[in-house]
Amino acid sequence: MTEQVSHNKLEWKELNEEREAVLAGWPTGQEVDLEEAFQFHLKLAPELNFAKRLIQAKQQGHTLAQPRAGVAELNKHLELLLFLQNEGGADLLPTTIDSYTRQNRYEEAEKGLAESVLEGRSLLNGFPAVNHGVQNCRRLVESLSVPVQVRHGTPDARLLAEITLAAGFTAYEGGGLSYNIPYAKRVPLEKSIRDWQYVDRLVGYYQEQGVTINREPFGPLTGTLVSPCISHSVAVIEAVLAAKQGVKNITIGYGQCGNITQDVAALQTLPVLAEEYLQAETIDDVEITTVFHQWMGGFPADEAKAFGVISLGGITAALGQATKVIVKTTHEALGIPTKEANAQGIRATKQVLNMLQDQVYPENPKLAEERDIILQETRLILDKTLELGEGDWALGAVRAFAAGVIDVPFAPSSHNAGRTMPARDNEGAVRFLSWGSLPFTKDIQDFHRAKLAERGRAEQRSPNFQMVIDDIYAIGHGRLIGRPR
Amino acid sequence: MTEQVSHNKLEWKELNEEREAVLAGWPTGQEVDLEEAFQFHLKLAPELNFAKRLIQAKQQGHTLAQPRAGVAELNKHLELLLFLQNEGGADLLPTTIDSYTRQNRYEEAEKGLAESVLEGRSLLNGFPAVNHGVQNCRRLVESLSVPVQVRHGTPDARLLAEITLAAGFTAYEGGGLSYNIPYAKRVPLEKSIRDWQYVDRLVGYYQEQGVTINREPFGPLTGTLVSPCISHSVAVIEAVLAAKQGVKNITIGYGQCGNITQDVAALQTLPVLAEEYLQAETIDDVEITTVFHQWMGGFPADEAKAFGVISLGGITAALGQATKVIVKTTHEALGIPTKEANAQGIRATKQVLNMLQDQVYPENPKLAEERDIILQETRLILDKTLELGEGDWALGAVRAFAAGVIDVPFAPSSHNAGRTMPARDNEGAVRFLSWGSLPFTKDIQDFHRAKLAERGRAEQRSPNFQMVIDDIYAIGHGRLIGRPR
Amino acid sequence: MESKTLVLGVIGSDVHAVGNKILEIAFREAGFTVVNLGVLVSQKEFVEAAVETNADAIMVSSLYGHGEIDVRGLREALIEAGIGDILMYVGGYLVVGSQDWADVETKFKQLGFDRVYPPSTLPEDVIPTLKSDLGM
Amino acid sequence: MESKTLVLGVIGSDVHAVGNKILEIAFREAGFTVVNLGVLVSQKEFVEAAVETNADAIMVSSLYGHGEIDVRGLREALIEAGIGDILMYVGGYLVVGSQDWADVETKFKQLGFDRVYPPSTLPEDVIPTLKSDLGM
Ligand code: B12
Ligand code: B12
Repeated sequence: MTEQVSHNKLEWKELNEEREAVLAGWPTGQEVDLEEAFQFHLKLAPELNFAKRLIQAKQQGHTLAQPRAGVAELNKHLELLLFLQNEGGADLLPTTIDSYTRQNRYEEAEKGLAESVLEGRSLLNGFPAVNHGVQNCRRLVESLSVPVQVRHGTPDARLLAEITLAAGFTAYEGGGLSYNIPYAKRVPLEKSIRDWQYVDRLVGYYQEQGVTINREPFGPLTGTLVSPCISHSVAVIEAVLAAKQGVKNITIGYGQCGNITQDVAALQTLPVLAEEYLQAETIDDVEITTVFHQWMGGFPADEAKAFGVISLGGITAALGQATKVIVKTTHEALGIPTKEANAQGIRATKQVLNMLQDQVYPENPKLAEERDIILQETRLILDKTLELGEGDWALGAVRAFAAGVIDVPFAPSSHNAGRTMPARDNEGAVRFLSWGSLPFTKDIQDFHRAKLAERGRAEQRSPNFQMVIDDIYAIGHGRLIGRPR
Repeated sequence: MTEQVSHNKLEWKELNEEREAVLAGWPTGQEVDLEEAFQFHLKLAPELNFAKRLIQAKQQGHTLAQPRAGVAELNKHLELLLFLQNEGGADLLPTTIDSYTRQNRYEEAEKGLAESVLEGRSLLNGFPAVNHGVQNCRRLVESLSVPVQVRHGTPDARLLAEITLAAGFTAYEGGGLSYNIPYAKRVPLEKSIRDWQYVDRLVGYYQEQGVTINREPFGPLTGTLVSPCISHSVAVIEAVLAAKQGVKNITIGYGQCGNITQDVAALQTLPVLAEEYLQAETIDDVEITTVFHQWMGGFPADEAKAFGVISLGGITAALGQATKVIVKTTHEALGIPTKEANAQGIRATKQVLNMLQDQVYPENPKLAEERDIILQETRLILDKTLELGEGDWALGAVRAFAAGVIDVPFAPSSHNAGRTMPARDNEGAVRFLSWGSLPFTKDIQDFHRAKLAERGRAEQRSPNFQMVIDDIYAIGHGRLIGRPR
Repeated sequence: MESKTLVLGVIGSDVHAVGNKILEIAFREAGFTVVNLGVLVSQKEFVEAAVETNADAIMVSSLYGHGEIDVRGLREALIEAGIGDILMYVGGYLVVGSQDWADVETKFKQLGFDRVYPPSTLPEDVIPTLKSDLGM
Repeated sequence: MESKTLVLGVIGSDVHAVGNKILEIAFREAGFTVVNLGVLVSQKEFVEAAVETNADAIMVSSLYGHGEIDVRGLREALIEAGIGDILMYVGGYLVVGSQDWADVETKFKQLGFDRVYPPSTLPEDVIPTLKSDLGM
C-alpha cells in the first residue's frame, strides 16, 4: 500500500459512499439513522454524557473508577452493567466488545452468540454490539444511570462506531495506532489510521450537531513494560489525529508501570504534551482528560495479592490525579471475571480513591527528573515523527513505525519494528535495555545504560534478556522487579 | 497512691519476693524455671529470635509483615499460626492474648477455655497463655519456623511475661503507659509503670544471660485519630523506661492516620526521637526498629473496601520504611477473623511490600514540614514531662498524664485528662481541634487552628465536634475525611 | 415532657471506649438524661446505677467478643433488685467472630434483652425505636 | 542428536503475543527448531506450516477465551493433511472465565490435544515432558 494518508480533515460529504459500504457490512447497519440518533443524544440527561462527566470530575479534582466488562447476551450484559453500577459503585461503565467483532468477523460472533444462548454461558469474551444492533444497544444506555463507553481493540471499528454511537453511547475507545499495533498482525497503519479517521470524523460530525462524544486512545498498548515515552507518543499523535477530524473531548491514557514516581510523572506529563502538540497545530478547543490503567500485564493468581496490585494502582491514580482509572479484578489471572469479582475490584479501588481524594503526590526533585526524562524522550520521538511526515502526523506515524522511531515492545504487528527491549531499573522504573531506533540523544542513552547497570550491579549480573523475562513474570509472582532468586 | 515511681534500674535480687508472689498468681507460675529457659533460648535457631530477625530486616531495608491472631485452645491456636505462616507468608507471628487474661482474671479465662473446648469454637477473643502454662506454650515456639511475639493489652503483665518468656517467646508487646491508658479505667499509672518495669527488668535479666528479647511499646494507643506527637511521646518514654531496665532491642510503633505524608513523617521521626532521648540518658547500645500499624480505627464492613484500607497501610509502611507492619484483615469490622481472612490480609500486604521494596517516599518540603511539626510537638511534650518529673521519666510520665501534658483522645482511663480532641485537616492529616493542656507554643496552636479553619472553609462549617464524629465514622463509610454529605 | 434516664456502659473486661462516648453524646442530644458508666462495667454496677438513678432503660455495649459470657444473669440480677421489667438493649460485636446475625439476636433475646443491635448501628438507627419503646 | 521441529502459534483472533515470544525463546534455548507463526493464526496456517516444515509437534496457544471454538476440527484437518498423529499441545486461558481445570483438560483432550496446560505454566514445566514425548 502506498502512503496515502494525511492528517487533514475528511470532508463529511465525501464519506457518503464509504458510509454506505460500511453500513452494509452487517444487516444491523441499516438501523443507523443519524438524525434520529442526534435527537436521542440531545435529549439524554447530561449526567449520562461521558464527556460531561469527565469534565466535571476534572474540575472537582476527583478520580472516577471504570471497570471493563462484556458478555455475549444482551440481557446478561445489562444485568452485568447494572450490577457494577449498583453493587460496585462504578462511576463510569464500559461495554467490552468480543474478539471476533474486533476482527470484523461478525459471522463468527453470531455463532458464538447463538451458542452462548444455547449453553447459558458466554462463549464470547465480550459483547458483540454490531450483531445486537442499534435498538438493542440503546436498551443499555436507557437502563443505566452512569455514562457508558465502548471498549474494544478493533483496527477497523467503523461499523461498530456507527452502531454504538447511534445507540447512544457517549464514549469510544481506540485509535489507528493503539488499536492496530497491539491488536493486529498485518493490518497496514495507513489503513487503520484512515479507518479511525472515519470514526473521528463521525464523532466530529456528532459534535457539529451539538453532541459531544468522548474519544480515548488506548494508552497501555501491549500492557507489558511499555515505557511512558512510547505510549505518550502514540497518545499524543492519536489526540492530534482525532482533533483534526473535529473531536473535542479526548481522554489520553497510560498503563501503570509500578514505580510510583515514574507513574505519577507519566500522568502529569501526559496532558502537558498533548496540549503542547495540539497547540502547535493551532488547536485549542479540545478538552483533555487522563486515564490511568491499573497494571495491564500478568497478574498474581491469588486474589488477595491481586487486591494488593489493584489497590496500588488505585492509589497511584489518585496521587497522580488521573481523571479516571480503569479497574482490574482479582480474577485477572484466572479468566474473564465474574460480576462479583469485578464489583469487588471497583470497591477496593474506590475506597483508596476516596481516602486519597484530597492528597497528591508531593512535588520533589526525583519526580521532576522523571517528568523531564519523559518530556525529553517523548518530544524527541514526536519531533522526529513530524519530521518524517514532512509536517503531516498521519504520514509521520506510518513512517515512524516503519523506521522504529516509535516501537512498541512485545507487539504482534509486523508493522512494528520490535527492536526495543524494556527492563526495570533498580527501583522498578521501566527503562530501555535496547532502544532500537528510538531517536534518543546520547545523554538519554547513557541515562538508560546507567540505570540498568545500577540494577545489574545490585543483582550481580550484567543487564540482559533474562532480566526482561524475569520482569515479565515478576508481578504475577508477587514482586515488581524480577530479581534473580 | 503516692508517687513512688522512679526510672531507676530495679535490683534483680530485690525482685525475688515479688517474683514469688507473681508466680503464685496461677498454678502454671510454678513451671517457670529461668535457668532452663535460658538454655532453651540459647539453643534456639537464630532465625527464630524476633530481635535478630528485626535487625536483619532493618539492615536489608525490608518491611516485615506480622498478623494478629489468637484463639482459646492450644491446638487450634497452633493450627492458626501454622496457617498464617504457611498460607499467609507471615514473616513474624503473634500470639494475641484474650481479654480476661489481660485483666488478670485467670479464673474467667479458665471457664472460657473450658467452654470453648466444649462448644468447639473459641469463646475467648485470644489465647490464654497463663492458663496454658510454660510447657504448652513452648509447643508453639517449637513448631513454628518464624519468630513469635506476645501481643495483648495488659496493665499488669508480669505473670504473662514470666510464663511466655520462659516458654521461648522472643518478643513482648506493651508498656506501662500504652497498656494502661487505652486498656484500663482505674489502674494508677504508678502501678502499671512499676509492673512493666518488672517485665523490662526480667527482659534485661534475660539479656544479661545473652538472650535478647524484643520489646515493643504499643504504638496506636486508642487507634482512633491519635496524633503522632501523642503516640511518639508515649513510645519514647516507654523506650527509655525499658532501656533503663536493661532492654536492648526495642520496636517503637505508630498507627496509620491516613495522610501518607503525615504517616511517613511519623515513621521517619520515631527513631530519631527515640535515639535522641535515649542518648540524653547516655544510653547508646539499644537497637531501635519501627512498627507501623495498619489503620486501627473503625473499618469498612465490605471486604473489598477493607482490602483497599489494608493495602494503603501496607504501601505507607513500605514507603515509610517501617521495619515491620501489623496487618489488619478484611473481617476487621465483622469480628475476630477466620484464619483464611487473616492470611489474605497478609498476602495483600506482602504483595505491596514486595512491589515497593525498592521505593521510598521521596524527600520533599511538605514531608520536611510535617517532620518538623512532629519533632517540635513531641519535644515540647517530652521536655515538659521530664521537667515535671524533675529529671525522672517515670515520675514525669505520671505527672504529665495528671496534668494533661500527655493526653490520649478517647482513652477509657480516668488517669488520662481527656481534654484533647483530634480532627482531620483538609488533606486528612490528624490535627487538634482542642489541645487541652498539651504544652504547645503559640505558633503550633496557630498551626492547628489554621489547618482546621482551612477544612472548615472547604466544608462551609466552623470546626466543631461534629467533625470529630464524622471523622470517626469516615473510613468505615468509605472515605478518610468526614465531610458533611 | 419529662426526660427519660438511660444507664449506659460497656460490660465485662471490655475497654472499647469510642462507641460508648459517641452514644453518650447522641443520646444526650436526643434529650435523654444519660448516666454513662463507661467501660469495664460489671453487672453489679449496671444494676446499682439503674436502681439509684431510677433509670428507664439500660444500654449495654459489648465489643470485644466476650459479651455472650458477660451478660449471663444480668436480667436475673435486675429481677432480684426489683426492676426486672426495665427496658434493656444490647449492641456491638456480641460474640467472638462473625456469626449469623439471626442466631446472635435470638441468643441475646433469650438472655433477657429487649432489642439487640449489630456493630454497624448508628445512633440515629436506635433513637426513634428507643423513644417509641419508652412511650415518648 | 538431530533437533526436533516445533510449530508454535496463537490460534484464532487472539493477539496475546507475550507468552508466545517467551515460549519461542525458551524452546529454542532448549534445543528445538522453532517455527513461530505468532498470533492470529488460522487452523490452515498451522496445518500448512506443520506439513511444510515436517514438524514433530504443534504447540497451540489460546489466551483470549475463544480457544474452545477456534480449535474445533484442527485434529481432523491434520488427519486430512496426512499428519494425523502429530503430537499436539495446547496451553493458555482455554475457555471464557475460570472453569474447573479437570473439565477443561478433558474437553481439550477430546478435541484432539495430547497435552493441555493451564495459564500459569512456565516453559520449564513443559520442556521435560515435551522431550520425553518426542523420545529425546
Ligand atoms: C479501636 C478498636 C480498638 C482499640 C480500642 C481503644 C479504646 N479503648 O476504645 C484498641 C486498639 C485498644 C482495641 C483493643 C482490642 N480490641 Co478492638 N477494635 C477497635 C475497632 C477497630 C474500632 C472500634 C471503634 O472504636 N469503632 C467506632 C465506634 C464508633 O463504633 P462501635 O464501637 O462499633 O460502636 C457503635 C456500634 O457498635 C453501636 N453500639 C455499640 N454498643 C451499643 C449498644 C447499644 C445498646 C446500641 C443500640 C448500639 C451500640 O453504636 C456505636 C456507635 O455507632 C474494632 C473493629 C472495627 N469496628 O472496625 C475492633 C474490635 C471491636 N476489637 C476487637 C478485639 C478482639 C480487640 C482486642 C481483644 C484485641 C484483639 N484480640 O485484637 C482488644 C480488647 C481490649 C479489651 N479488653 O476490650 C474485635 C472484636 C471481635 C469480636 N467481637 O469478634 C474487633 C471487632 C476487631 C476484630 N475484627 O478483631 N480495639
Ligand atoms: C497483557 C494482556 C493483554 C494485552 C496483550 C498485548 C499483546 N498483544 O500481547 C492486551 C491489553 C492487548 C490484551 C487484550 C485482550 N485481552 Co488480555 N490479557 C493480558 C494479561 C494481563 C497478561 C498476558 C500475558 O502477557 N502474560 C504473560 C505471559 C508470559 O503469560 P501467558 O500469556 O499466560 O503465557 C504463558 C502460559 O499461558 C503458557 N502458555 C501459553 N500458551 C501455551 C501453549 C502451550 C502449548 C503451553 C505448553 C503453554 C502455553 O506459557 C506461557 C509462558 O509462561 C492477561 C491476564 C494475566 N495473565 O494476568 C489478560 C487476558 C489473557 N486477556 C484477556 C482478554 C479477554 C483480553 C481481551 C479480549 C480484552 C478483554 N475483554 O478484556 C483482549 C483480546 C484481544 C485479542 N483479540 O486477543 C483475558 C482472557 C480471559 C479468558 N480466557 O477467560 C485475560 C486472562 C484477562 C482477564 N482475566 O480477563 N490483553
